[in-house]
Amino acid sequence: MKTIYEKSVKNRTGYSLPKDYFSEENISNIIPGYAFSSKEKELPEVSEVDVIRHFTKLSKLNYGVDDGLYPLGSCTMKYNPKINEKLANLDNFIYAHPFAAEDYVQGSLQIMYELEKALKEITGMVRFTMMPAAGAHGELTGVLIIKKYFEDKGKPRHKMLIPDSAHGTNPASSAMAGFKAIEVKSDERGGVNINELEKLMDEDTAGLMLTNPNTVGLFDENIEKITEIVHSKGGFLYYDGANLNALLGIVRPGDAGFDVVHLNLHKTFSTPHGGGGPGAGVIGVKEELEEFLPSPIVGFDNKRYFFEDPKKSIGRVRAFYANFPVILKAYAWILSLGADGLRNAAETSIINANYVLAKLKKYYKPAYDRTCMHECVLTGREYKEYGVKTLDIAKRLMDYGFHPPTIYFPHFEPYAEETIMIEPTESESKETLNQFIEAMIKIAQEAKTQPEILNEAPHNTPVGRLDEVAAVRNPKLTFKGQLWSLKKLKQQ
Amino acid sequence: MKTIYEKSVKNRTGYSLPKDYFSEENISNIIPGYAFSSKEKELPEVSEVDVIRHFTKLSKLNYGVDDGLYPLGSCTMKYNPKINEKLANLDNFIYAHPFAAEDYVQGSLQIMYELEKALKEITGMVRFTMMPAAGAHGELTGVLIIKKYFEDKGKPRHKMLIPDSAHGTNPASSAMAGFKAIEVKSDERGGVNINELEKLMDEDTAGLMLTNPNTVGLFDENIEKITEIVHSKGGFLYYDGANLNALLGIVRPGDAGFDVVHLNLHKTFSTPHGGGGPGAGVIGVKEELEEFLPSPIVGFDNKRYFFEDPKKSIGRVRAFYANFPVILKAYAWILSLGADGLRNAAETSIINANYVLAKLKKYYKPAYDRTCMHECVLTGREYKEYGVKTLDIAKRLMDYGFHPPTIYFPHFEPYAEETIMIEPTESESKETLNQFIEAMIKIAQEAKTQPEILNEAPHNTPVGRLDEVAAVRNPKLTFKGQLWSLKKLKQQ
Amino acid sequence: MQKSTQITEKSKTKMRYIPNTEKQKEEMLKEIGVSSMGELLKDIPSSVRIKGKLNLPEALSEEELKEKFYTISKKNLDFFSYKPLVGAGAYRHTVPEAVKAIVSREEFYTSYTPYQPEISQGNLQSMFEYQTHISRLTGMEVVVPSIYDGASATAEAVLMALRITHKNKIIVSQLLHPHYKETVGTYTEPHKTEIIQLPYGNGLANIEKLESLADDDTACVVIQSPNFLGGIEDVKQISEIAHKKGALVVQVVAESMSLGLLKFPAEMDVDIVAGEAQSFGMELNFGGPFNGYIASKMKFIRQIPGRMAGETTDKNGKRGFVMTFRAREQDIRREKATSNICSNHALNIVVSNAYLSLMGKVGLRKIAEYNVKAAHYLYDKLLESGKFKSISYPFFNEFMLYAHNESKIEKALIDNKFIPPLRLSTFYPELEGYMLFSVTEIFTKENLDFIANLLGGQMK
Amino acid sequence: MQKSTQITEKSKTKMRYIPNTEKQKEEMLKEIGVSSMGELLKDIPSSVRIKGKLNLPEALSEEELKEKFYTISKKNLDFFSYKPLVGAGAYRHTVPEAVKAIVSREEFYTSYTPYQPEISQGNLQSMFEYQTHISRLTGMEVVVPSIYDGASATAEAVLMALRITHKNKIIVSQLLHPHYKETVGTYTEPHKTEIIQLPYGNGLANIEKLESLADDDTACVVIQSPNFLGGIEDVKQISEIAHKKGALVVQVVAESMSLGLLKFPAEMDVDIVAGEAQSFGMELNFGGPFNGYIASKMKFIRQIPGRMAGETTDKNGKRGFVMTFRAREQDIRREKATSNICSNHALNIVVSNAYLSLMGKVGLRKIAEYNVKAAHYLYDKLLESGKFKSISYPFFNEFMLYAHNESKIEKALIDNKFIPPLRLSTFYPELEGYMLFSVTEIFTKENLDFIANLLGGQMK
Ligand SMILES: Cc1ncc(COP(=O)(O)O)c(C=O)c1O
Ligand SMILES: Cc1ncc(COP(=O)(O)O)c(C=O)c1O
Repeated sequence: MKTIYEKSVKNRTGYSLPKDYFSEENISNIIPGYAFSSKEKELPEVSEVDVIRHFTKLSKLNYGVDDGLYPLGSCTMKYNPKINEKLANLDNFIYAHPFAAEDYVQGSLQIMYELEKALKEITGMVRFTMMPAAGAHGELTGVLIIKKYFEDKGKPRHKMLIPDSAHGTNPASSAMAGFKAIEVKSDERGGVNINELEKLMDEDTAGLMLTNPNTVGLFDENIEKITEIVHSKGGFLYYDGANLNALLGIVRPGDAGFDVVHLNLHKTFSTPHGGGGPGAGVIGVKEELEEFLPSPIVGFDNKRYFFEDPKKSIGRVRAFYANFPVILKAYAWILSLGADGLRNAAETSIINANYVLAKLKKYYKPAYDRTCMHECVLTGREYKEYGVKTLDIAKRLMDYGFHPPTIYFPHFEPYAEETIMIEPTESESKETLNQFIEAMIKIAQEAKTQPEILNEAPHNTPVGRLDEVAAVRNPKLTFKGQLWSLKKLKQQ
Repeated sequence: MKTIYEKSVKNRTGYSLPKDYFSEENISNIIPGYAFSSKEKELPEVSEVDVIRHFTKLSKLNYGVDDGLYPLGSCTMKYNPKINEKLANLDNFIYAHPFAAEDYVQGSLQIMYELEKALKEITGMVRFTMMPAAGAHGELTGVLIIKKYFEDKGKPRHKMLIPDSAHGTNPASSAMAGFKAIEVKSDERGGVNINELEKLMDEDTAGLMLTNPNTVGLFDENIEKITEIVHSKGGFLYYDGANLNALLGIVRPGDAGFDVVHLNLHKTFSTPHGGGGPGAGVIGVKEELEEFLPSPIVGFDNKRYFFEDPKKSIGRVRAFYANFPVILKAYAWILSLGADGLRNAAETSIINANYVLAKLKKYYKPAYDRTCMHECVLTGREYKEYGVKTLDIAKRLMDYGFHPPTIYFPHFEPYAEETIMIEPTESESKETLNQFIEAMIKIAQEAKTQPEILNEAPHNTPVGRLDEVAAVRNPKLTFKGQLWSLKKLKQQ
Repeated sequence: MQKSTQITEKSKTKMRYIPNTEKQKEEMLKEIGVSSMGELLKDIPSSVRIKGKLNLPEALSEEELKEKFYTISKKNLDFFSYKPLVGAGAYRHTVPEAVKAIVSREEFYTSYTPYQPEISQGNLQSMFEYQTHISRLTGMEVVVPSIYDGASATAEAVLMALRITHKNKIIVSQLLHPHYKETVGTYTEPHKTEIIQLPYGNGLANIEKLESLADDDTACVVIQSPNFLGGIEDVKQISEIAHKKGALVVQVVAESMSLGLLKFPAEMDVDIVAGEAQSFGMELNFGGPFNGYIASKMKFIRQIPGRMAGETTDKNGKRGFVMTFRAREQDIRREKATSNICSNHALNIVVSNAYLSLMGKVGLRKIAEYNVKAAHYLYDKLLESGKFKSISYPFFNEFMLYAHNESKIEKALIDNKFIPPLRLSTFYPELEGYMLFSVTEIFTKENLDFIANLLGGQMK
Repeated sequence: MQKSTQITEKSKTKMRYIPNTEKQKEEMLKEIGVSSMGELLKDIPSSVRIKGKLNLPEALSEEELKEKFYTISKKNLDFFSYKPLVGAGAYRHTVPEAVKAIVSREEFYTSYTPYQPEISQGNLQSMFEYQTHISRLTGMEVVVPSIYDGASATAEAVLMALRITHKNKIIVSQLLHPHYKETVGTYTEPHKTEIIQLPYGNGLANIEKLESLADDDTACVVIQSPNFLGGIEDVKQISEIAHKKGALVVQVVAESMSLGLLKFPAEMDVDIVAGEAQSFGMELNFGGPFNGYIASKMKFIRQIPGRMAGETTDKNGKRGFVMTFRAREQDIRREKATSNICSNHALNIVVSNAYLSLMGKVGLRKIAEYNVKAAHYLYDKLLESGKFKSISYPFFNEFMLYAHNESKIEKALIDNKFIPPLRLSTFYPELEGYMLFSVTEIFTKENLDFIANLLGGQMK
C-alpha cells in the first residue's frame, strides 16, 4: 500500500493549533541565524481522515494476540487484559510530570512501590529497580551491578559464563558491561554441562547468566549443583526471567539461589508487546547487591512514598524512573490473579506446551525427548531431505491463519538446529491448540508431498515472501519520492 | 465463522465478581416460587480471551467509515472525529445517573443547553428537544406536536402531505401519529409539483413533510411558493433534516419558512452511526409550537441549568432526556468547525457530489440532469439490457474495496427508478473520489462485456451474495445448537 | 447572525476533517464545468439564504475543545466515585472493560445499518447472537434486538398488540415505570386508545382487580416485573386472567438483570416481552442511549417492529446472516410499516452481546443472585435499625422504605459519596415519604454496612 | 509466604484470562501421557519449590481492581488541569486523540517485533515512514527509529562513536541533560572511557574551551541543542572544531519539537544525532515510555545499534518492508553485536508516525513557532516585572531566570494549578536560585498573562 508520503497533498491539513495571539514578531529575529531554518521540513501534508484511514489500513496488515494464537517461543505472547489498558490511561497518571514534587505523585509512587512488593514475594528477591526498559536493558543493568560489586570489593572480575542455549542478549549485555562472554555447553539432557561449568568457573568469573526453564523449555534439574559451583567461587547467579511464566507460584528464583533477576513484565506479566515494545525489564537483587541499584528507587515510611538513592549506585540507565504504564499493567495483572491465579497460569502454560509437544513430536522431532515446561522445542530437520526448510514451515503456517513460532532459536550444536520453539501460554484454549496442531500436521504432510507449496509460502498474506537480501544490497531506508533530497533542499 | 455459542465450553469463565460475603442464605427462600428459576439460563460459557478474539474477528467482517469511502446516499457517512469519542467517555458524564439531582449534573445540562443554543442559530428555530433517539423518532415527535397543536386549537386535522421522493420514515411516522399520509408527486425538475400541492393542501391537512435538498439531491427552488401554499391553509412545514449537510451556513430552515425541524445528529453533525445507531433526531420548533415539546427541556437562569416542562407537552417519547453522548459529540463537532468550518463542510460536500456526478453522468444516467447539492442520484437503467441490475453494480463495487451507495432509493416513477444515490460528504478527498469514479467506470464497462461478473458479485468478500429469500422462507432467528429448546429445558 | 459579505472567502479556513484543499476544490469546480461555487448554489433563492454568517463561537483547536469539555465535566459530580442507591430504570452495574474495547473498534462504531450483508457480517452475526441470548433469557422465539429504549419498546409492543388483536383498550399496571407509562400514552394518543390503570397494593399489582377490569375489548395487559418498586409479580396468574378474556400479555422488563434469576417470561405465558437491556453492559450516560428489545412468539413475527437478523447461506452454501422479514419495515412498506423505526441503538447490540457472552450462563446467574442478596441485606439492616418502615413484598434489587426525613437521608448519603434513592412521591403522591432503594453488585458488603450504619445509627 | 499444602488444588480457581477448564486440563494431561500435573514438574527439585503459597493480596474482581486504581490515581494531582512550567527533558505538548485511537488498535499494541514480515507490514511500513520523517527533520540518511529513550540513545551513540573511531575519550557538554550525562557515564564505565566536561557560560557551551579540550584522542563531542537550559547552540562551529581533531559530533536533541524550526543537524555537519521523540505524540507518563532515536550518515550504518526497516519486494515484485541490516543485532551476532537491544519502544514509532503525519510540514513548523513565541513572551513579561533576573541567550521553549524566592514561586504556581519550573540547583549547584521554565503550545496567551501577573505582580 502507499506510504503516507504518497498521500500527501500540498496545503492539506491534519492539525489544529491554539489561537496565536502573540505579536507578529518575526521568528527569525529571535532564533540565531546559525540555527534558523528558513523553510519548513518536508513532512507529508494529509488530513486527519487520511491519517486515520492510513493507519487503520496499516493495522490490518498486522497480526496481534487478539487475532489468534501467537506461539512465539521465549516471548510469552499472552492475552493483554483490556482493563489494564484502561487503568494505565487514567489522566492523573498519564499527565504526571517526572519532575513534579513527590507530594504530587504519591499515586504513581504507590504503584511502583506496591508492584515491587509483589515482585519481591513472587521472586524471593530483596529489592527491585523499575528502571530498565526491556529485558536486555535489565540484563545490562544487572551485570553492571555485579561488575560494580566486584570493583567495589577491590577485586574486579572479567568473565561472565553464558550457556550456549542463552538468548543473544545475554552475551551482548555482558559484552556491553565489559565482560568477556564465555560459552558453556549444554549437556545431552538439555541442561548446563556441569563438568564444563566446574572447569570454567573461577575467581575471575563474575558469574553465570542462566535462563531457567531454559530456551529449550527445560527446567535445569541441576540447579542446586549449578548454584553451588558458582557461589563456591564467589560468583553470582544471574536469572534471565524471560521464562518465569512456567514457575509462577512454583519456584522463586531467589529461593533457588539466584542473586540477580530480571523480569520481562511484557512477557510473564501480560503487558502488551506493542509491536516490539515498550516493555519493562525490572531487576531484583539480593541484599549484598542492593546498594548498587540504579538511582532512584521508591521507599515508603508507612505514610508517604519517596525516592531514595542506593549508596553505591551504578547510576542511571535512562532518563527517568520506569516505563510507568507497563509497571501499572503488570501490577494490575498480579492483583487480578492473586497467588492461586499465578500458579494456575504457570500450570496451564505447562500443560498447553506439553500438549502441543505430545501431539506433534511424531511429526517434528523434539530437540530433547522429555516433557517440557511452558514451551517446547521441536525441529524441522526431517523435512530437509524434501527440500523444505524450517523457514518454509513457518511461512506456510501463516496461510493457515497462525502466527508462526520462533524458529532457528535456540541454535546450538548438536541438539538445537532447525528449531521450532512453541510457547502457547495459558491464554490458549485446547480448541485453538487443536487447530494449530492440525495445521502443523497438514504442513508435515505437505512437506513430503508438495514441498513447493511450502517453499513458496505464504500465499494468503498481504505480501508474499520478501527479499531480505535485496534490502541490504540496495538499501532503501527512507521514502525518497521524486523531489526530496537534502542537497536539493539546501540549495533552494 | 462460528457463533459464540459454538465456542462455548462447559465451566469456562469470562466474568469476575466482587467477593460475596453475604450469608449463604438460599436465594430460593427469598424469591417466590412462581418466579424463581431453578436453573441457569443457557448462555454461552467462554473466557475473556475467547470473547475478545471473537469480536475482533467479527469486527473484521465489517466495513466502516475509517476503512474508506462509504457513500450511502441520505446517510451522510462522514468522518467521526476521535476527540469527540474521548470527550463523550469522560467519567463524570458516563456514570451520571439520570435521577441525580440537577445540582449534580450541571455539566451534562450545560452541554445540552449549549448544543441547543448552537442548533437554534444553525437552523433558525426557537426551541429544541434533545429527546428523540433517531430521525424517525424525531419525525414522530414532530408530527405529534403538530397534531396536538391543532387539537389544542380545537380543530384537529387528519392529513399529512408527503412527496413521493420522501424517505419511508416520513409516511410511517405520519401514520403512527394518526395522520393519513397523502403523496405529492415530484415534477420534471425534481421538486414538489406545485400544482398538485395547491390542489392537495386544505384545511384538514396539517402540513407538508419536506426534505430539502430532497432525496434526489436537489434544492427545491420553489421553496418560497411551497411555504406560502402550506402556510396559507394554516398548515405547518416540517423539515426532514437528513440532508441539512448541504445547507450548513448557507440556508437556515427556519428562515426558509419551516416550522418544525428534525436534525439527524448522526448524519450532519458527525456522530458515528454505530452500525445502525444510536444517533439522535433532535427536534426544533418555532414559537407557536414550543409549548408542545416533550418534557422536560433544559433551561438556564444565567447561573444554573435546570429542567423545565413545556406547558402542553405531548409527553415523553422515551424514558430519559437524550442520547447524551451523541448530543455531546455533535456539540464538539460544531465547536471544532465554527461558522466558517460549517459552511466549508457544506460547500465541500456539494463540490464532491457534483464532481462525482460530472464524471459519472456519461456512464450512469442521472435521475435529473442538473447540478446537485450534497448528493447525486444516478441510475443503472441502461445496463438492464445486458442483464445487469443496479444491485449487481452495487455488489461489484465491494470487490473494488468500496462500500456501495444507496440503491433503489429514492424510488418513484417516472424519474427515480434503479437509482444509485451517492453522497460522498466533505470527508472524502479528490483522490478517493477519483478511485471510486474509476471503479464505477470499470464496472460500467464490465456490465456490457462481462455481465456475469456483476451478476455473481461480490467475489472478494467474507461471504458471497446471500440468499435473503431463504432467510424468510425458513426463518432461523436464533442459534439452536443441538441441545437447546425451551421445551426441553422446562422438562429437565 | 453576524453580518459579513465574504462568506465563501471565509469558508476557506483549513480544517483537519476536510481533506480537499482550496486549490483542489477550484480544480473540481472547473472539472464540474461551473465557474464558481455560487453557480452550484443557484437553485437556492437568495431570499432564504443566510445574509451574514452564523453567530457561533470561533472554531476551537482540539486542545481548546478538550479543556472546555473537561472543565464542563467537572461541573458534574465525580460520578464514578458516587455509587447510586437510585435505580428506577437506570442501573449502575459493572461493565467489563473488554466490552468497551470491543465497541471501540471502528468497524463497529463507524459502520451503519447492514444494508450490504456481504461486508456487514460482523454486525449481522452479532445481532443473531444477541437475539439468541435474549431468546434464551426470555424463552421467546422472535427477538427484535434494538428499539431505542425500554419505554419506546413498551409503546411499540402495545401498538403491536393493538394490531394483532384489532382492539383498542389496554390495561396498564400502575407499577409500570412512570416514564414508560407516559411514553405509552404519547404513542397511543393518536389512536385514542383507552388506557385503564391496574391499581397496586403491597408493592405488587392488584391481581384481583384485573379480573374485573379485563374484558373482551382488552387488547393487552401491560405488566412490569420486577415492577417499578422492584416487586416480583406473579405474571403467570396475570396471564391466565388476561388470556381468558382474549387479551395479550405484555411483560415489561426494565431491569433485565432479573432474567438471570427469574423464570422465562415464555414460561409465564407472556405473549410479548418489552425489555430494557441497559443492565447488560451499558453505562448510565445520564439516561441514554440504552437499548430496548421486543421478544415474542413466532406467530406474531409479521407484526413485530424493527430490524432482525436471520441465518441464511451464500451461493456456495456458506453460512451468513442478513436482515430479514424486511417487508415489515418503513423503507419498504412506508405508511403501512409495523413502525417508523429506522436507525436504532445497534451499537448497544454489540455491547450487550459482548457483555452476555462474558458473563455467560453462570456469571449472569451469580450477578443476579448477588443483587438479590445485597439488596435484601441492606433492606434487613435498615429495617432492623428501626429508622425505616416498610411493607413487605418479594423484590429483586430494588425496594421501598418509608423514611422519616428524606432530605436528611439525602444529605447524609451525598456527603458520603452515595447518590440517594428516588423519592417515590415524585411519581406517586400517595407514597409521600417513601424512597426507592436500588442495590447492585457495585456495592460491597462493606459499603452496605456503612450505609446501614449511616442511616440507621448515627444519624438522628 | 503462606503455608499451605494443597496448592495445586487451590490453583483450580476459575480465571477469565485462562480459557482451559479444569476438566480440559485433566483431559490434556491424559493425552500428554502423564498421570498428574506433578509429573510435569518432576524436574524441579523439591528443595527449590515454594513450600506454601505466595503471600499476595486475594485476587480482585475487575470492578474491585478499578476502584483500587482510581483511588490510587487520585493521590496524584489532577495533572490534566495542572499545566507544567517544567520541561527539562519531558514536555507536555498536545497529543491529538487520533494518535491514541490509532495505537489502541490491537493489531498495533498486541503484536510483537516484526520477525515475520508478511504479517507485520503494518509495523514495518510504519517504521519506514517514521524513519523518513526523522530523516527529513535531521537531514540524516540512516535512522534507527527506536532506542528506549533519549538518554540511552545518547549512550548508544557514544558507544557507536567509540567503535567507529577506535578512541576512548569523549567530550561532553555540561549542558547535556544531567540524566543523559549520567546514563552515558553508566554505559561507558565498563570501558573506562575518559569523559571530559565541556564547560558553559551565558547559557551556552563554551566553544572556545572546546578548541583546547579536543585532541586527536577524542572520539566524539557530545553537544545537546537546544541544551538543557533551552539554549540554541552553534553546532556548526562545534563541528568544525571537532572535525579538525578527527572527532565525531554527536548532537543530542532532547526536545525534538525544535527540529520543526531549526536547521538540519546534517547541515551542521553533525555525524550522529541522538534524539528523544517524546514531544512527538507521547504523554508524560511520569517519565516513560518515551522513545529515543539515532540518526546518522550512511557510512556508519554497520555500527549503528537497533532495529531498522528497509524497503524491498516480494516474489511478485510487490513493494514490502523488512527489518534490515540485521547482522548488527544481538540475536545474530551475540557478544559481537552493535548493542544488546532487543525489545525497544516500537509502539511509540506508530505514535510519532501518526503525530508527525497529522502535524505535517506546516503544522510542525507552526507549533515550533508557537513554542518560541510563547516562551519568549513569558520570558519578556517576567523580566519586565523586575522580579526576575536573567542572562540573555538564544533559546527555544525553555529559559532560566534567577528567582529571589523559589519556594514562594512554587507555592503561588501550584495554588493556581501550574506545576512549577525546575530548580536548576538540583543539578547545577552554581545555579542556586535559578529556575528553568518551559513553555509549550498548551499555554494560551491568557495563561501566560496570568502567570506573569502572578509571579511578577501581586506576589511579594
Ligand atoms: C530468553 C530471553 N532473554 C532476554 C530477552 C530480551 O528481552 P527484551 O526483548 O525485553 O530486551 C528475551 C527476549 O526475547 C528472551 O527471550
Ligand atoms: C431523508 C431521511 N429521513 C429520515 C431518516 C430517518 O432517520 P433515522 O434513521 O435516524 O431514524 C433517514 C435515514 O436514513 C433519511 O435518509
